[in-house]
Amino acid sequence: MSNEQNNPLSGEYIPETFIPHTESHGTKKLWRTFWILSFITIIDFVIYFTFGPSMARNITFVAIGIVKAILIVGIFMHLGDEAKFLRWMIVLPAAIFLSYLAWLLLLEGSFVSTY
Amino acid sequence: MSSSTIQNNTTPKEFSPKTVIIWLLIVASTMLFLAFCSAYFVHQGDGLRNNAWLKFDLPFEFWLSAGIVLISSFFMQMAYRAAQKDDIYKIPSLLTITLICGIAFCISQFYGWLNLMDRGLFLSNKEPAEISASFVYVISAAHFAHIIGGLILLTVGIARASKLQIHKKNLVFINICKTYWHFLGILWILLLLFLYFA
Amino acid sequence: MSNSATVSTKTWAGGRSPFNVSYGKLMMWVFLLSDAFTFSSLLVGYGAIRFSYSGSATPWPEPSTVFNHFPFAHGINLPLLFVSLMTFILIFSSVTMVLAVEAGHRNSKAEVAKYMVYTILGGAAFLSCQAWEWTQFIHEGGRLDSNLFNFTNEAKIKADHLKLFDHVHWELADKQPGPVPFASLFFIVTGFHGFHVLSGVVINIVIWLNVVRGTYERRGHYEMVEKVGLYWHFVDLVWVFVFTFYYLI
Amino acid sequence: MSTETLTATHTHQDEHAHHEHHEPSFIRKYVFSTDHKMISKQFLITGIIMGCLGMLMSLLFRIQLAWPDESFGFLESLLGKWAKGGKIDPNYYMALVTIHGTIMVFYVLTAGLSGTFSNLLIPLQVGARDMASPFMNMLSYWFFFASSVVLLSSFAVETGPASSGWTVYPPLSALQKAMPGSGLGTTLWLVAIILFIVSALLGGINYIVTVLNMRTKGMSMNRLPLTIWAFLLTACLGLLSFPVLLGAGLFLIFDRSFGTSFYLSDIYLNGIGAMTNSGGSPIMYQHLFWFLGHPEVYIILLPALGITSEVIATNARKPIFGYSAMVISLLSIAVLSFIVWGHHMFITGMNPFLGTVFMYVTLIIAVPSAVKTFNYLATLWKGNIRFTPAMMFAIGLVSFFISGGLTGIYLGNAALDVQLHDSYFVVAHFHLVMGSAAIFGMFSGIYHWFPKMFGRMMNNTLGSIHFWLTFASAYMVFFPMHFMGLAGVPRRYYQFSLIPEFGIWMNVNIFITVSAFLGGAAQLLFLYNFFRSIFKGKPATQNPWESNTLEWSAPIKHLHGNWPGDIPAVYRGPHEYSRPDRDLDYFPQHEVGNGEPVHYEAPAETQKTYASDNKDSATKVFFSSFAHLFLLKKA
Repeated sequence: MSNEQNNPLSGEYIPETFIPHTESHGTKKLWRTFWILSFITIIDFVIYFTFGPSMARNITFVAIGIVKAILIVGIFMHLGDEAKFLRWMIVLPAAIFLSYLAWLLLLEGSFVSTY
Repeated sequence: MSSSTIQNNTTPKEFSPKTVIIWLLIVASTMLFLAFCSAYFVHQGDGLRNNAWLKFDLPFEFWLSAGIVLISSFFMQMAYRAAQKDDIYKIPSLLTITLICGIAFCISQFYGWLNLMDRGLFLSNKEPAEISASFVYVISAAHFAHIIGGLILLTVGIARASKLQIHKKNLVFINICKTYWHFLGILWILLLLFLYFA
Repeated sequence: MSNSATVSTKTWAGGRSPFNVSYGKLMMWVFLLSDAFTFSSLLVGYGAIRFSYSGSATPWPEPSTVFNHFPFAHGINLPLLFVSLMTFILIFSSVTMVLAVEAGHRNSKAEVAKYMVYTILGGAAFLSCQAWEWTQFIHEGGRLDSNLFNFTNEAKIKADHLKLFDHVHWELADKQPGPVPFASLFFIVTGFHGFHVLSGVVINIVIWLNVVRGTYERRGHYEMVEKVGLYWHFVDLVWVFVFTFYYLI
Repeated sequence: MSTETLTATHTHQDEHAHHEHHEPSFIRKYVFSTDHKMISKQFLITGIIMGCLGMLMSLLFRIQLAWPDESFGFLESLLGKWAKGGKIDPNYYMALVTIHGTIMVFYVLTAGLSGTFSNLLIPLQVGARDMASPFMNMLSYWFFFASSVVLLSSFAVETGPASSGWTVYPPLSALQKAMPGSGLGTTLWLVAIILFIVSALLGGINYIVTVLNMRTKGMSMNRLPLTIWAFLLTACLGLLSFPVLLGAGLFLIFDRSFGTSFYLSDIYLNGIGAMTNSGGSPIMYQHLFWFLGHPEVYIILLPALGITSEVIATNARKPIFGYSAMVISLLSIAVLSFIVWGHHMFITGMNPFLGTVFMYVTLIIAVPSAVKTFNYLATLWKGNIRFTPAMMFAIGLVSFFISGGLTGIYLGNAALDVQLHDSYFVVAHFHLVMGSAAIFGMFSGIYHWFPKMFGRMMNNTLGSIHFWLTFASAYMVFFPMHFMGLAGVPRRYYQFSLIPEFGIWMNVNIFITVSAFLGGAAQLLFLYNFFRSIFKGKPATQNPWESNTLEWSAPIKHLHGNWPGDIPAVYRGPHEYSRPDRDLDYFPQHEVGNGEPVHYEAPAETQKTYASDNKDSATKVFFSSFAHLFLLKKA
């Protein structure tokens, strides 16, 4: 393993971890993701106009949103191809702390409405 | 990939430090439940002296749970046997059935509490006599919390078994699962008998 | 404390990146993680305020009754159609961006430049759509500090002019206004997102110029494109949640 | 990853080392420097200046608290119209309290402490030439500098600086006319804080990436000095919590200046009537603020704990007791700090259920904190202790950490907090545990790494006197406050002589103020020692404390790129002191040892799973196992 990337002082350098791929990853997967995303968005609308507002519908929307997020982060941003630790380093803090914050603040919000 | 590496690298480590940890945990939670039971006795003694001790029937769902937990223990044992016999392709499904039984147990406990509440027995009651109901809630909830831990353990076990990491030469994890799960089953039955007879 | 001097070369042993990514890309990821927290604080604040309106006398409006306009289709009720168009534009620009990154992996300068142009156009289109939507929203009575929906035009002009108290608004409109935070949160959440899109477009243009001038070709790799790509997808990701929480729920 | 590639890399390093650097200009070298060592000095000196200002402010309002009815002529000549007749104006008193808190929390103990030592130590201790992005590092300092200037400029505003407390709660901060400081002063405060957030994020991203990505060969995560672990986790805390403050600040700015009502509702104002806003809740600001605010406490404390671990291990000539326990407790403190913010808000009228949740998770923090304390004591136990000033300050930190931390357990109880909230008990608690403890960590770090920063030694005698005076005065100032708080004396009150019930505390207040002046005088000693030693101190040897860590292997004279030749590789953990098989009682991380050849350990063969010839994915195995169970499929 090269130490080159330990050395930001040396002007133009190629990080050894970024080796240009000669072969194509293929764009098929990317386009397929695009169509899936579009399709899921259409499903969003279908659900919106077929069911009345309810908590179940909201949960469905959030679930669909999370699926979309996974597709974007995992495939478009290639997080799915990164090292396992990096994946969890990015996903876990956000998932844990933000859901905790959201949970408590929503409880707080509904509490405000009752007093 | 050859069989020789397998034999060289993986030696049976049935009695690993992790097993000791689970036994320590079991001892610790046994102490917890012993503490609950002795507190129960003390309060019962006081209550009976002052005629302030409500006797009531345990919800039948609790007995149902006991049945479920027996069934799940049976499947757990089957999974362990499968691992011992290197029948590795059966382990995930057997563990999953155990897990489903565990979830059913949780649901049954939940309905048991609803049953108690329907009868006007709550966790916190105004009447001093109804402290016996509070005890039933606390004891069953503490056991419930342990079951949740067991479910997590089982989930990890299923994931590992699906990666074919549980087999004849690597029984540590399934041993832990088995020990803990049987402990939970026995514990629930003992607690139930205690609450019934005490 | 072994006696032999051993240098390990395992993943985490130092002397290399444990994730096999360059520091620049890791920095971008870490920044995006923190930016996700910024957006989440805005969205969670929105959620708390919205929940505090449950059971209130001024219920939170149904999004489809507010966002039901489309350019050149005046007076026709087309609920959520425009915002779906915006979503598609953003998803499309995201896929062109990832195609540019993929072309960068193959060191294909022409393709990178081409796809980046598409991406920039998509970003610009999104921004224009947002500008139109804001205009429409303001026209209908959305204000940062008040909610003038259901107001007649004269009443709106009067209210804007006088900056009157809310209960006076009610008399003017003879109707009860919707919750004020509905409008202000709309401007702040979509505005903060739009600001990100805008900066994304600017960065994309800079990078595109570098691509065209062959900076990255000389450098031997198109990692810079990949980094701005991460940012661009993040903007798309945020839109997914803004769309879900603001328009759908 | 084989041996060949490892050796092959040396060529590039050598090239770099012999590459001629032309001497940079003065501005490039000292002002807009991208060198992490220079940036760390800039952070330190700015931090010290801000610290002096913060302390002066505290002395001013201590005068008011001790002698509320007397007037002092010098105050008028010092503060002008804010101390007409020699008595501090009540509004200005609030402003002093606010800016004292802001400066101490953000500018001294966040930027001054973690900015200085993260910058100095991360590249040197992990073995990197510089930060991942030196340019962003420079920006980080200059955003911090701009932020300091903006904050201090609010003293030049006619209506005075922000005065709603360092937490700037709405509605005091959201209504421009709530009090004099709520106008331009609070606007400047918000601008300063947003600049500060940018600085903290730029710095934090750099620290994290440098630690993760740029460690030298052999510097595995379990060989990192505990300082680096602490800085890494501090940076993570800042990275995830400051953005939330940014969101909160954004809402607040819109409330203040654009008439929105996120934190305002139709509250009734005396003399004005009901406000026109509707729908907001000030408690939401508190939630968002304390989502930053609580991790911020640990952003302050963790670097101090890291420095202490290093200093105690070095000066007790013993390995730190329980290295992995220390790391795990740091980690768990970091994680827990994100989920406990609500214990600052027990009596705000938030949802009582939240109070329960927050109380339980808060009390859990006592566990890792206790682990750290016991490990420090166990490290000191039977150590061959060298009482350098750095060591004394480190032990002082442990003392404050215990005495201030214990009161935290009281305050974490929702029921007790009803009595103790917003009283001097709280003041005493956080000044001991995060104020004094973190300042002591900072002093410890300054005394310990001064030779590394400036190539000279500080005077030990002056350092010892400084320690004892500061230690005694800190306890004399903050300890009596516990009793005041228990008796119900509220914080941030201007004039206790107006409340007869608090008359019994008058003498205690005078005692505290006199002690505070003693503490202030002690810092003059430090300033003299510090600035004199920069120019006239005894020249330092390369490794004055006989320490193991990598920074002492770099030459005394600072080089751009830290090491003249290759970056040294690392062969062992950071704490191998007093090894029985060594003549010297220390064993530097980079030293090869008794002449044995360097052996590059090839990565171990990946563990063969039992059925590694199976190509099926886990999902497939999982589903097919049901078929196996029902004998639909043969294995």
